[in-house]
Amino acid sequence: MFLKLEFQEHKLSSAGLSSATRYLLGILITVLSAALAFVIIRSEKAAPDLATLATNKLNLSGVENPVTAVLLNFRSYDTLLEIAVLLIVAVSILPDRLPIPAATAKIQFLSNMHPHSVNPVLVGLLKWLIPLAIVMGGYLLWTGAYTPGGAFQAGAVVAGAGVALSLAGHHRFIWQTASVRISLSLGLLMFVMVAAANAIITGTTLQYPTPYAGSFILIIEVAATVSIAATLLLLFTQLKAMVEFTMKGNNQ
Amino acid sequence: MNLNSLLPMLIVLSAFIPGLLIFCTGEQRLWQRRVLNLIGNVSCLALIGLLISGVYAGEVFETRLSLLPEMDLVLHADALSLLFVSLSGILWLLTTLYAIGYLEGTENRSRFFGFFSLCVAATLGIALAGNLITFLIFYELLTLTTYPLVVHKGNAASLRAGRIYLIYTMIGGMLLLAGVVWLKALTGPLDFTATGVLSAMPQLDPGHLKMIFALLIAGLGVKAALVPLHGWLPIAMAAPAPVSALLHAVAVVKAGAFGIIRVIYDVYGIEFTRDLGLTTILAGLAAFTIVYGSIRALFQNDIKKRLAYSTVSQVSYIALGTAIAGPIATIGGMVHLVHQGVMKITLFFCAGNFAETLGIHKVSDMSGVGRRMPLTTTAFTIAALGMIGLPPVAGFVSKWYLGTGSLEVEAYWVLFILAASSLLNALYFLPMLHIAWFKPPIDAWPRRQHALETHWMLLLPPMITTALMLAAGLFASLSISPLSWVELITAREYGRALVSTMVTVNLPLPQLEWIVMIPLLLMLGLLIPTTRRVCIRSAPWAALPTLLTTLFMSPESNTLFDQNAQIILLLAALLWLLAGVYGRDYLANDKYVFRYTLFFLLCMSGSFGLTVSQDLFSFITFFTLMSFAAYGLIIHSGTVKAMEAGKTYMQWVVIGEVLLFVALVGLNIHGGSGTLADINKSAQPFWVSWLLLFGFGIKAGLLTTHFWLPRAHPVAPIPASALLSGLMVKAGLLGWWRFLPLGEVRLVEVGATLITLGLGGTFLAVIAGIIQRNPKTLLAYSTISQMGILAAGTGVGLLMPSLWPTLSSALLLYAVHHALTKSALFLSVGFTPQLSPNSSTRWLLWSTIVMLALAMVGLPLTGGILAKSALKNSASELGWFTQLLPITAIGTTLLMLRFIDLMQRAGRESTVTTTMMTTAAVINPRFFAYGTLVLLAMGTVYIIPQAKLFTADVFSDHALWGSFWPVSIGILIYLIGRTAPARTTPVPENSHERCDFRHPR
Amino acid sequence: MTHFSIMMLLPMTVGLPLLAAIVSVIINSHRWRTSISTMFATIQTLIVILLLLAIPDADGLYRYTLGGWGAPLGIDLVVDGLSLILLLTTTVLVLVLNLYSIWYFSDVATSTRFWPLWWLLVAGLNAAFIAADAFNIYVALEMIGLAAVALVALTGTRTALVAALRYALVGLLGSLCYLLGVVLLYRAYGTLDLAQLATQTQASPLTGSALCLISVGLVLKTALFPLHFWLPPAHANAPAPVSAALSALVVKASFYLLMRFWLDVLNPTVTGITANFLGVLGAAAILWGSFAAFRTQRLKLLIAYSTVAQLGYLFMLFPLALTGSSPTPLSNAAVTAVTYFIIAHALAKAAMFLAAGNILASCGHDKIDKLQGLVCYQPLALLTFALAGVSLIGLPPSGGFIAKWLLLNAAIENGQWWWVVVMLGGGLLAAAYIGRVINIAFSQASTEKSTGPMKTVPERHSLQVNLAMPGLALAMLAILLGFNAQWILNLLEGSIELHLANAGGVQ
Amino acid sequence: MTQDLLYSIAGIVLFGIGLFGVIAAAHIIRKLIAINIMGIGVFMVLLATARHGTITDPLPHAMVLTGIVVAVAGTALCLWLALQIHQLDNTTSKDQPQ
Amino acid sequence: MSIEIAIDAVLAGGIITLAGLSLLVREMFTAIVLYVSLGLLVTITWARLSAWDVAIAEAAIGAGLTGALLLVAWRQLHDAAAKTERTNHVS
Repeated sequence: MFLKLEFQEHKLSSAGLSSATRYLLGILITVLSAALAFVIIRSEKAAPDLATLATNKLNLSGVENPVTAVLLNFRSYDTLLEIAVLLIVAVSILPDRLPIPAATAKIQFLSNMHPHSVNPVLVGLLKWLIPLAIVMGGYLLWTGAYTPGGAFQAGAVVAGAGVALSLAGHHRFIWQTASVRISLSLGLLMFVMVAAANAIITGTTLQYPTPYAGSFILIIEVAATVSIAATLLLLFTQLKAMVEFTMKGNNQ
Repeated sequence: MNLNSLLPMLIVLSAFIPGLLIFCTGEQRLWQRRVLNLIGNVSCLALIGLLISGVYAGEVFETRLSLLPEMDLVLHADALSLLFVSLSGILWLLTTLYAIGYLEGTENRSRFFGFFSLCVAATLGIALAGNLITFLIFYELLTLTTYPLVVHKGNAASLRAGRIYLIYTMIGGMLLLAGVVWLKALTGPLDFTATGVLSAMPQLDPGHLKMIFALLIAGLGVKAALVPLHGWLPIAMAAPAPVSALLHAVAVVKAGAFGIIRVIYDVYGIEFTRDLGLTTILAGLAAFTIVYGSIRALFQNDIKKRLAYSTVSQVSYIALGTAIAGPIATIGGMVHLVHQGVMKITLFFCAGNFAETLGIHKVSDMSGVGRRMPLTTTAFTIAALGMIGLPPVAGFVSKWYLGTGSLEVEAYWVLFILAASSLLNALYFLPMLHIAWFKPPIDAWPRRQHALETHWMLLLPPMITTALMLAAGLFASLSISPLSWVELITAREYGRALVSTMVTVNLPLPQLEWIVMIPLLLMLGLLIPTTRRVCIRSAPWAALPTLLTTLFMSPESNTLFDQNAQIILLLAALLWLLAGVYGRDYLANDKYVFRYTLFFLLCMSGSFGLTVSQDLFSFITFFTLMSFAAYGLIIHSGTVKAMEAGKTYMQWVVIGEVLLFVALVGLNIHGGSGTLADINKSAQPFWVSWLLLFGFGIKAGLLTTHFWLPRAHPVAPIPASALLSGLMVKAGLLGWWRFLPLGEVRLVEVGATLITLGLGGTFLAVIAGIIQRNPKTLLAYSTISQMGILAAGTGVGLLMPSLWPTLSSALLLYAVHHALTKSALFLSVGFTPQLSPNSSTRWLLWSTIVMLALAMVGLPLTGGILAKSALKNSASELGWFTQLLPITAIGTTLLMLRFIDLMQRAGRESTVTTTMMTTAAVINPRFFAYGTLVLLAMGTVYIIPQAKLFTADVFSDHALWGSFWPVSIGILIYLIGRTAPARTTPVPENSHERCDFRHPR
Repeated sequence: MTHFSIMMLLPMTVGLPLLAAIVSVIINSHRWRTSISTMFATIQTLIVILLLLAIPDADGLYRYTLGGWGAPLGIDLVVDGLSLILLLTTTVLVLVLNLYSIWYFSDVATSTRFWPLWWLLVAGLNAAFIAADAFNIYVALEMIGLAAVALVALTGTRTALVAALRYALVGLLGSLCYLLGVVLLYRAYGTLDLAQLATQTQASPLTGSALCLISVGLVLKTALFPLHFWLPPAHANAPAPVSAALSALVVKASFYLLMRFWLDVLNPTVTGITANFLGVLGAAAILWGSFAAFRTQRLKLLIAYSTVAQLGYLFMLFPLALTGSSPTPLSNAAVTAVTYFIIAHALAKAAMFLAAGNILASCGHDKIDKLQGLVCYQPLALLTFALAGVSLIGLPPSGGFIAKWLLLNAAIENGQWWWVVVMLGGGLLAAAYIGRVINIAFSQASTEKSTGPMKTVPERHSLQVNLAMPGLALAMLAILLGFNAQWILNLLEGSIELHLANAGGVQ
Repeated sequence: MTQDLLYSIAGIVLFGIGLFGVIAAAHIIRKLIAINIMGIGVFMVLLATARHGTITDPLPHAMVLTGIVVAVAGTALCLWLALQIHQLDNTTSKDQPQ
Repeated sequence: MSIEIAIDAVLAGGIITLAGLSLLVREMFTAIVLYVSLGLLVTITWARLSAWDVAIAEAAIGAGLTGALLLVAWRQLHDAAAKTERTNHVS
């Protein structure tokens, strides 16, 4: 099934499957899908007990947005593990070699570059875009407690700003610094800390003391936003950095 | 947890822990390793001793460790396990010793000894296993721990061996596992109990049980090397010698065999197994394996391979004995576990010694190794003879019990298997012995590096095991012997006390043991270089004490010892003494006088022993001893002719041994055991009589089984020929008299056959003898002729039991007469040079020869007439027989005349040195011995007590005439025949159809 | 207060590894990282042992309500004998592999990635073993899958990367199948809690489809026979401790979940035919995997194929436990057997991979044909390999033997003798491929073959005892497991039954 | 035909399309697209399930959010691996003289 | 209600078509672009299913970031492929 993997585009082959096999596969999948669809049509859907339950308990959760309540209170354990998943990817992609001397870094994780060609429009746009994105992120984070939005969305927006920054070619992120490692793991760290703190306070892990539920959730969300943003940015820049690295290698 | 529940575990650990520690020792830490080994060995043996004493006292030893619910690791000491445990413990010690010597200076010894100890630990575990699961665990552990030993050398052959070993044992293990799991699922925990677990569970489906049995036996059969699961064993020979020794003798194959015993007796229960009809199949398989293994062994030139196939064959005896399902056969099978172990380990030790010291790996390279490494070769010889099943080595005891046991349950076919196997064993072992002892070495041997023939550590273990197996055979009836122990086990397995013990060894007679011992002691003296010369000189005098004792012993003083026996013993002593004296002079300058003396003494011992023996076991032991030792005398000259003759002789001896073995087994089971006097001879079935007839007939030179005689007798040195023809052929006669129901039952067919063959031999031998050119060959034919008369006489006794009391005396007289005369005639051949026309002493010699010839034909005033008339009178009721007797005299006359003729011719042709012409040449011990014998031949018969019955008739006219006319007719015929030009070519001595088989090369 | 402390242990089995992962991300010193890891591994083992001691008081089943919400809304953690045994196996192996890795990953760059990923993998495993929520299992599976992929990629060679990529794709595909199944379940029953699902499930087309999808997903991750293609390269090309963990633990996690779904959660939907179908696939895996292991040229690949084969044995569970005349007692026997098998295989296989790692490190290659004389210069590694092999073949005395014994027993008692034949045949094949290696290892190093260009002269320095010991310890443990089966079985006794019984009780 | 059923069936179809793509496509990017399509299909069924007329179940929403993040993480990891392999291929092919 | 359903049906049909197309088109770049547009349609769908949180996340992460990642990766593979092809032509 996956015995053949290709990385070059110019071959339009099909995983080593003959056309007959492809047709058979197609028919098989069609039949199975149809059967599944049929089953879904014919079967009853369960009553929304859980939805009502969630709505009933929403006032205890410390937030007003039910999705956020589920994510960070009712089923916060899932989110904890999900952030761990992000950390996994971050750690495995995290580069271990410094592309340039760290001494040139202005901020700890950002260094200046002197690209050959600068797109002035983009640079101009960036000057507006980045603060806007950060404000936007903050807003999404804050509003997540009441209306749609939250750490993931906020992190994605912030990361988007970072992507734009790196696309502009002016700056380069340095992922080897301790601050990067901290910010990557900050979300998980805070989550685990909060869980531990809750265990001490309420006797049950991840059970926030009701009056402070909102605050705890906010703490987690802030930390998570940082981590998510850092991770997403890392993913993008690393893949892009690889392009540059390879291009350089090819040009030499 | 007290000591009783720890002891079995401790025994296993006593091998296991040293094994682990040895792994940790450095390669060069020789002494550390040795000490560890020794501590393990000694503590193991000590613990085993403790265990044995405890079990005797009736204590229960059991270590129980729970693995799973209803699945315990149980180490339990019962009688059966003790048997195997002590065997393993003792042989471990010896093998370790051997291995230390064997592996000196090689690599990876820590590994080797580590696994070695672990292997023994697994074996001990198998022995002590208290249920099938524990057994399985240790069984597999054994596979794993032996594998590194098999591949120890790391060359291509051992890797292949290891691979094949693993394939076989893994498959076996899986089958066993399947069986055990299945059984466990059906019945729950499977603790071994003496009468079987399953027999107490009637609700089980027999079909399932049969399939489980098949699985279990197939699994165990791999290690026990049952055909067709034996393939790994010969290939595993690539391992170092101590490993082979251990694999074959103790650990692996025995584990399989032991497992089969356990399954049949302690899991299924023997009677239950039999009821399921499983024993027959197993017995058939085992029987096939026995024969197949032997046949394959025949064609191996590699010593170790031959031994390996021998193991394949021999181990199945255990399975066979177990499967025959009678108590006696069980004893045979179980005791073979020990006996085969000791014997096979000896063989492998010796093979290892040959390989290690002299680089010998092939049978064909063993030429002359006996002279270079006499001790090792001796050990090898004894073990090989034991494997064939010759008494008194341990192997005989097992075979004896197997044979008897098979008769007990009327499985006659097993006897055929045993006979065939013994024959085949002889076929592949005896040539090896022959090559080792009697062939000259091919190349110069490597230089000696040790004071002894090899490293002492290599020599000591086989010596000890040889002593063990001899002891196990000789002292089988002692209460500490393996046999007694096995009898105890069997009694428990069958749930009842077994009264019958089959082998009672009453060493000849309490008072007469030394008669047998003196020659043997002298022989031992012969082996020591310092006393060798003295012993050679005094060899003949070993017979003197016997002579004197017999002479002055009153027969009535001992009821066991009848008059006939006394006379025969006297005769034997006389002949051995005189022939010995003659021979010492005759062979004074012979290169091989040492060897001659050795076999002479062995033969003497056997000859005395069989005469005075009081039970089956001793009889057959000494009979065998004599027969085999005579081989050395026959081939003494080392010429091609002698070798050929020796081969023929050996073939017939082996056939005879096998026939006799079967016959005596039959006699034993039907006639009871005990001393010869106690045996109920008349209860013997017909086939026993037939077997006895031909078995002893071979020795007695009976027509149709006589072929070896005219070839073997002439080629031996003259004194040996005299003994062979005079005395040793009489052993056959003695056998008939001892074991056939003479005077008790009328056996028409047997008797008639005996008469027919006897008389036929008498006449045909004359015809064959008369055309011979070699006087000794002629005399040999004469022996056949005369023995024919004796055989016919015995046949008459069978035909008419009422005649026997007198007939026996007559036959005795005839036998004594013939023995003396024929010996003297043979001795006379040695004086051929002095018969030349220009010799001054020729008249003296001629007169003695003529006297002897006259005595032979039975002319008046000689002993011959007494013998003949006695025979005629005692058989007077059988008219035609008495009519035929004079006609035999014609033949004898013809032969004697021809003999004189030949001697004359020989005397003429002989080249004579002047020193021989003088009278002084005659006045020497040789002539003295000869003269004495001549004198004795003339008159001794008359002084025998039995002669009184017949002396009156001798001097009657009728008798005189009756003795005279045949002689006259004989002379007439001879003179007529002599004038006719002799165109016929003589019957070659080997005219008979050759039934020899090739030496496997 | 006692209540509090014992309760806390359960979430700590996930929390601690996560904390360890975070610490090893943040700290940038090899020494600190390793010593903290060791400390965490030790604490984790202690926690599991404490849980083990506490479980009898809790009637064999233990539920922990995270966040205090309770099952349908919140997420619960659950532990019973079975999961506790798997937890224990995991922690013990983690402890040993942790020690091994300290010496194995001396390269700083690799070690920087290894330790966080390692601990995240452990957290995922523990999360999967104590999960009581279908969606939570999905996240845990993703954690395991992605961490495992990243760990495989640590080697950095092309083969390893391709293997990792393939593994990642399979993992994602499997997770999605699983997730769709969970979605269907949620659609039908409106809950994600396993215990609640167990009480509510009825045999319906939707549930059947869900079971199908879940099974396909999990089977894909467990690498059952026709879907095993990704496993050998991934397991064979990972660094030694990772290979060990993958074969010993990772595939077991998805199998454990499969077990839970088939025997417990979705049991009413299961039919004899489907159970037998899995059994047939398992049998095919045994035979094919063993055969492939026998044919392969590389040691680590051999061990990986051996894993494919050994996983086949696990699938014997389904026909043995779910078909037959009287399901309740039988299921217990088969479950016991398979659980024992999981432990035995985990220990043995981990030991084997560590031994192979040492061989690879000292020889510079792991071509089986060129391992002559291994017994002389790597005796400990070979001993480890052989001891582990003994257990894998199922020879007594070893954990593998007890496991196989129990399986065979279950099969015979069930009257399904055909599985007996397959299992015994598999044992023989295992003996064949292990014997092949050992046979070559025992042969003398061929000096006469040196006529050709000696490109692959192995650098035959003996590795430190440090590297040899963890593997040996595991192998010994695999053997010793055969001697002390009782207490593990006691723990297991009735765990599944209790789980079934208690499933309804929790609302 | 309700919205729920419509999107459920659409989700199943997407899942099928994605499955086909994963198996049948050879290129890694195409495979990843297919996997993401599968993911979208699953999410669609889940979100459709969340609709109960007026009431909307928040649980599936949270699950989908988690799923999306996991999917992007997996995709990123796969791409990263693919690029690494590619990089190795290029450097090795450059090293070897043609 | 029927209009609602019709919109949903069009949306679903569009999504399915885009999904099929993105797997069938020859050009990889087109496929990625199709996938990103698919993501946008899916965002709308999520909104229609009143899953606003998901819709935002899908737009930002599902379509946006995934698309960006795919494009970046594609560019690298494509450039390298073009390069090797060129070198092949030259040599």
